[in-house]
Amino acid sequence: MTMQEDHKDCFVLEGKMALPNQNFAGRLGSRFLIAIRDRKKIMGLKCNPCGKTFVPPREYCEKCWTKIADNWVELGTEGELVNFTVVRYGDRHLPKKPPYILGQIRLDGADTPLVHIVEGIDPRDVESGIRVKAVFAEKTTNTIMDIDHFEPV
Amino acid sequence: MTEYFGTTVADIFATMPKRFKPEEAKEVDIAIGYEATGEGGGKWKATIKHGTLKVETVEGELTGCKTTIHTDAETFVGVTLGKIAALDALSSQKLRVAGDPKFLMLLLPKIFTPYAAPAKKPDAVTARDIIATIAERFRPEKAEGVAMTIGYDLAGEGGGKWTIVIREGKCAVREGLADPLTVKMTMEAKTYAGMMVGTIEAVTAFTSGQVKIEGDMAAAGATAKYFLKYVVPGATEAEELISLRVINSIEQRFATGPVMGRWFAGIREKKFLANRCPKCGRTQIPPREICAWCRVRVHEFVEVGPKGVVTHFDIVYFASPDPLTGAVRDTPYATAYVVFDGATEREAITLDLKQEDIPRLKEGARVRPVWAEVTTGSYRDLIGVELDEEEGSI
Amino acid sequence: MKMHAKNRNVAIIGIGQTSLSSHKEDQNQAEMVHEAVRNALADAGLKIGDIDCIVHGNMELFEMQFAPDLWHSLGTGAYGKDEYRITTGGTTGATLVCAADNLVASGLYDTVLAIGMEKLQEGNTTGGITNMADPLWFRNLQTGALTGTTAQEIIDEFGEERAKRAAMRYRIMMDKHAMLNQRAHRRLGLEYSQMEDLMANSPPLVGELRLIHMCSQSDGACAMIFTSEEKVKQGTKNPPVWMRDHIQVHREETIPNLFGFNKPEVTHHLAARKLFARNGIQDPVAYFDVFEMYDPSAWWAVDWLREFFLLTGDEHLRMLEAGDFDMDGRIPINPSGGVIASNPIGATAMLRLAEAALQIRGDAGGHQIKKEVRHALASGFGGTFWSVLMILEKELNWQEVNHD
Amino acid sequence: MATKRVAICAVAQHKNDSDLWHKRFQGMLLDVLEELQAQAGFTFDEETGVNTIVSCSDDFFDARTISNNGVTDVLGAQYRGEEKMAQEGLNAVGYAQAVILSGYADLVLVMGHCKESQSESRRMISNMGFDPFYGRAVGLDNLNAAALQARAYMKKAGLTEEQLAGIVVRARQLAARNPYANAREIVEAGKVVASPQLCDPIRQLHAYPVSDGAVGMLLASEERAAEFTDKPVWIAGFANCMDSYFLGDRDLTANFALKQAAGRAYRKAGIADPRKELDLVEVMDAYAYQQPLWLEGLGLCGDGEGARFLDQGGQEKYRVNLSGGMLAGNPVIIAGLYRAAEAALQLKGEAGERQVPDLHRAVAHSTTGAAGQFHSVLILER
Repeated sequence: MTMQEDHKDCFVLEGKMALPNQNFAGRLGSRFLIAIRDRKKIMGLKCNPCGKTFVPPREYCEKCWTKIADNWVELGTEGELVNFTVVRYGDRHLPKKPPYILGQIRLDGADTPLVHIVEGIDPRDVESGIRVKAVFAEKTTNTIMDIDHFEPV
Repeated sequence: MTEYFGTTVADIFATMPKRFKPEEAKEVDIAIGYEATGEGGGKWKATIKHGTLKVETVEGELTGCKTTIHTDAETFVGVTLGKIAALDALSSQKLRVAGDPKFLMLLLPKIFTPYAAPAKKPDAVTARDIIATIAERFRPEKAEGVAMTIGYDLAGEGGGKWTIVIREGKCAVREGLADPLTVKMTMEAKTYAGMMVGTIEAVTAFTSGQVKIEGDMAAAGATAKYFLKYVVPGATEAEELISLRVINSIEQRFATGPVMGRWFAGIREKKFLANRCPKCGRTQIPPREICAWCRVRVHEFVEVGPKGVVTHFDIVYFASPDPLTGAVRDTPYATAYVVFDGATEREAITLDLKQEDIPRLKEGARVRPVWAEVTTGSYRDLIGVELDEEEGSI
Repeated sequence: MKMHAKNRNVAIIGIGQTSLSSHKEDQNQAEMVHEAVRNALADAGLKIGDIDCIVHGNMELFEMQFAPDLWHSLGTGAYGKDEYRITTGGTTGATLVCAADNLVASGLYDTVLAIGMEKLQEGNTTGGITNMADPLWFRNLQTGALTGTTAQEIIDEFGEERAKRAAMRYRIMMDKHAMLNQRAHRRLGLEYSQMEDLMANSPPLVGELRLIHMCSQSDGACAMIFTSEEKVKQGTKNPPVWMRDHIQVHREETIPNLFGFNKPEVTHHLAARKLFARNGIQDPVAYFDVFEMYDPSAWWAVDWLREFFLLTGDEHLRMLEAGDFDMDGRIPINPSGGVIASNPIGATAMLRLAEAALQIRGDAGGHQIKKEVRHALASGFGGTFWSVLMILEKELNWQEVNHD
Repeated sequence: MATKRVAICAVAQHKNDSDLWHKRFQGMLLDVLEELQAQAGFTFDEETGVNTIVSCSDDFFDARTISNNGVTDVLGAQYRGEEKMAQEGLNAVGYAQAVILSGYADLVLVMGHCKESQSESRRMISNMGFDPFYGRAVGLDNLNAAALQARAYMKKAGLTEEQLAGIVVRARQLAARNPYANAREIVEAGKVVASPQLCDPIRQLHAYPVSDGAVGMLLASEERAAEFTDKPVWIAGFANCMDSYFLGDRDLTANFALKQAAGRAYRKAGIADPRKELDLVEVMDAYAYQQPLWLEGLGLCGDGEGARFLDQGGQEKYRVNLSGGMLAGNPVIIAGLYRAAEAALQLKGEAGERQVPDLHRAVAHSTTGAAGQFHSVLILER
């Protein structure tokens, strides 16, 4: 479109979209998060028919529709870094100052890798396949950030 | 006292000073009366001033209260515990507020932490059960270089004698008391279990002599940090359901475009510029790119007002909090639907009416704009309208 | 509007709801949605594999969840399936029904599961609604969906005493209906003897709109399963309920005109007039056996009964006063207790249709109306006076009217 | 009886721009509406005109609850039916097709808009697409999720930095001929390879630019299409598909959802072998690596063969993203709708300088969510 318009009256008003929220982890999510916060344990949920162990928690296996909400298994707090990126931009929603490593970590005993932050290694040296372990947060927030980060074993 | 939902009205008032948040109440100056009728009820008065709280029971009349809450004891407890929604109780008149109800809805949650019923006594848990979990609750990272033996001599049902050995980052539990021990603790098994599940305060138990400590007192005090807190298995009564409170905020750049831009250019000059549909002639205030009825682009601007007539109005008694600050404007306030002189029928604009004018506001009243001292070209330039009485047309 | 015969007929064969309440701390959003989905599948006797397509909707700024269907897929069962997310504010639940109807009728999908949800406890409802106003001018002036202008208009037209009694009679009637519905959120146990007290003492919100008149803020989800006539012929667990027709009417955003008094023709009236005309329904009060109406406040409800039933003068008040809208009246309104009792916004309009369908099936339980329900009407409301109206039938025997 | 086929009769695009600071989205949509009316001459008459509008916008990007509430008038939707597709806009075309096939309407206007420049950061918005406890908290957004996918895919397919640069260079060259594209400046491969890493391995120039835009289309039943165009483009098939939500549940390089969606769309269109039966492809390539990955998912080459496919001239053979694609800049909420618009223009023979001859059948693709959780596929034919 090639509408010619006069821009002389046009301007931009600065504003914001801001609303208060309260999010609920639910019973299942609370058990998972409290285990990390209070017991420093990472729990998975196992689907017996599929033979797969999932993390983060979910009520049922979406592949076979089996309810797995009670089938907790304890995972290791160590695992393998299977994939990663280096975050180099800075936005307000990011939990760390860039640059930092965001990785996919397959915990011992789990089939699905968990997305988390990897520290204690230079972004230039990181590679897939290294072993990492969870470092739990001193100051807890009731989210997955109660694991502060993972670091090489 | 009669319990509702396992709690008495008196419990709630007894914990009020503990739940009070003085830093949130610095600006507050209010006396709130409570009258809970029925079994277990009574009258209380809470006076909040200069960040202090005084709670007293009242015999006879409740006097000197700015806001008074009347309800039956059961509803009072239910609302306090969140078992009954406050809005529902208020709607059904089971809970009545004399004075401004916004204090109940907005002020109280701000200056008090919520009442939490104490967890049910997990009677089923014995000292033996708890000792059995010690090794798995051990935190080796906290006990680096620690070497000690702790003896427990726990008398009564569920009790026994155990030795906990911490050495080289490992922890083991053995039946019986080893010799020597770094420290030995003797008490009733019930007392130990109570301290571990949180129904008995440890400091009280020590100071009252319920716990006897022999050996290294300092070492005894340090042991707690080597272990994770004991959690009662299947303690559904006290189950914690996690929630996060956040304010999600994203900065925005709202474009005016040429049409709203022109409106703001007018506002800066204290003029109302409507745009007029070339087909039906209606004046759009504020102006829009198109006339929705005729589906034609609207180019022509006409000045309307600045005075106008109120066709409808809303007197608002229950302001909602500003989602950002939680601040609530004074009530009542009025929004008037104003048709400016020269505007077409029904093309009203909603504007705030000056608060002092509310008692005299009527449909058909004439109003004039109240402008900000400095106009910059935004909605903030127009404070609202006030009654235009010089023309005597009210 | 040019209407063709439907490409094929569409029936509702499964209905699932969660309980409706002010709080659901034990479920996250996906889990709450899943509860409704499980219930709908169980009601239909189907497995998730029998569903071809999912339609999801809510208002994302209440929960502040961007593209929420992506996360909620953990509850909807959308994995591996076609999925659409269609929203229209308060009318969302009704729009989802229209969309499911269209998708099945089109022949593109045989069996479609529609899900409306809201977890209002997770957000700030009034702030969220205020956020619909134009940021340049009106956002600082609006207070959610609260207004007293309709009350004032009814008072101006019919006198203060009669108007106030009508609104309160409607409100108490709704509570009496809600008391019969185990799933309803607000069940207050009001009696007609409390009328004077409530009229005088219920805390005022805006003008004569009092707290007691206004709808609740609820958490909840509703799921419904739609399928084709061909599939129905292969057998269904419950009797099918037929989607006969639907209509949507939107109107421009301008806040002064938002709440109803700028009325060349009220959208509800326009929707009803067109829908009834093209379906050959001359007398809607006589034709329909029940009406589940989206009633955000008692004042609006009283006003809108006139619009939806194309009544004039004080006919609607006379009917209300005579008990015609009661559970055992001529045309019962909201046996479920309506929106005033329960309002999880993205699900609310779908709940109207779900409740109407349960009435046709005779499965409404405690709030089932006594007489046989063969023809039902349901409405949705949202946006700046947007209207959706839907007709449900027990039998597949209506006459095609005004089609080419 | 209802219609058997649905036609796209008219297409209008607003030029994409990095910052249309001088326009409200209402103004952008009105330009599109007027352009559509000028092309097709339809009305909003109650008997014979448009009575149903399927809009597409997003509450987060518009920063307003019920985003379609702000645009009812400029959609022509006053006293008419309107539904908002709250997913990416290609789904609006798919849904509008269903509305016509159902018999409910014989004309549907599809109208989408988005101003990405309005908000502080589109990444902050996509962060809110993650659940609050496991995804949002760890800072996941659509960029860093894509970067995880990019690394996995580059490894699997052997995709090189040079090939990524080639994708960007080609996109810009093609965009230079598309007057509606946002990023139309030619770039050289060296500049792409040297552009700073944004989120490894995604570099600044591998990512689509922030864009503002609007698109509209008029769809009609087979019986009525001729009233509005003598070059109708027919919808032959549409399908979409949802993948698992958690990134860890997916093989990020497997294209599960896209293969499902494409398979279903091809079946509806009667396509047995897409490699033989498609003449033109428009994919939603928000990041350079996605172009070969999605081409694999569409079945134009085998799994893990995307990189080789580029070297063998696959892009030219299937006329991939002649518009410049999303890398030349479209807002994410309607990028697929732009894909459909471009494919339709090519089939109509109205694509101006970017027009190619001998087209019969085209595919338009879109994706939503992190690392392609959801995909949609539309098949158009002449």
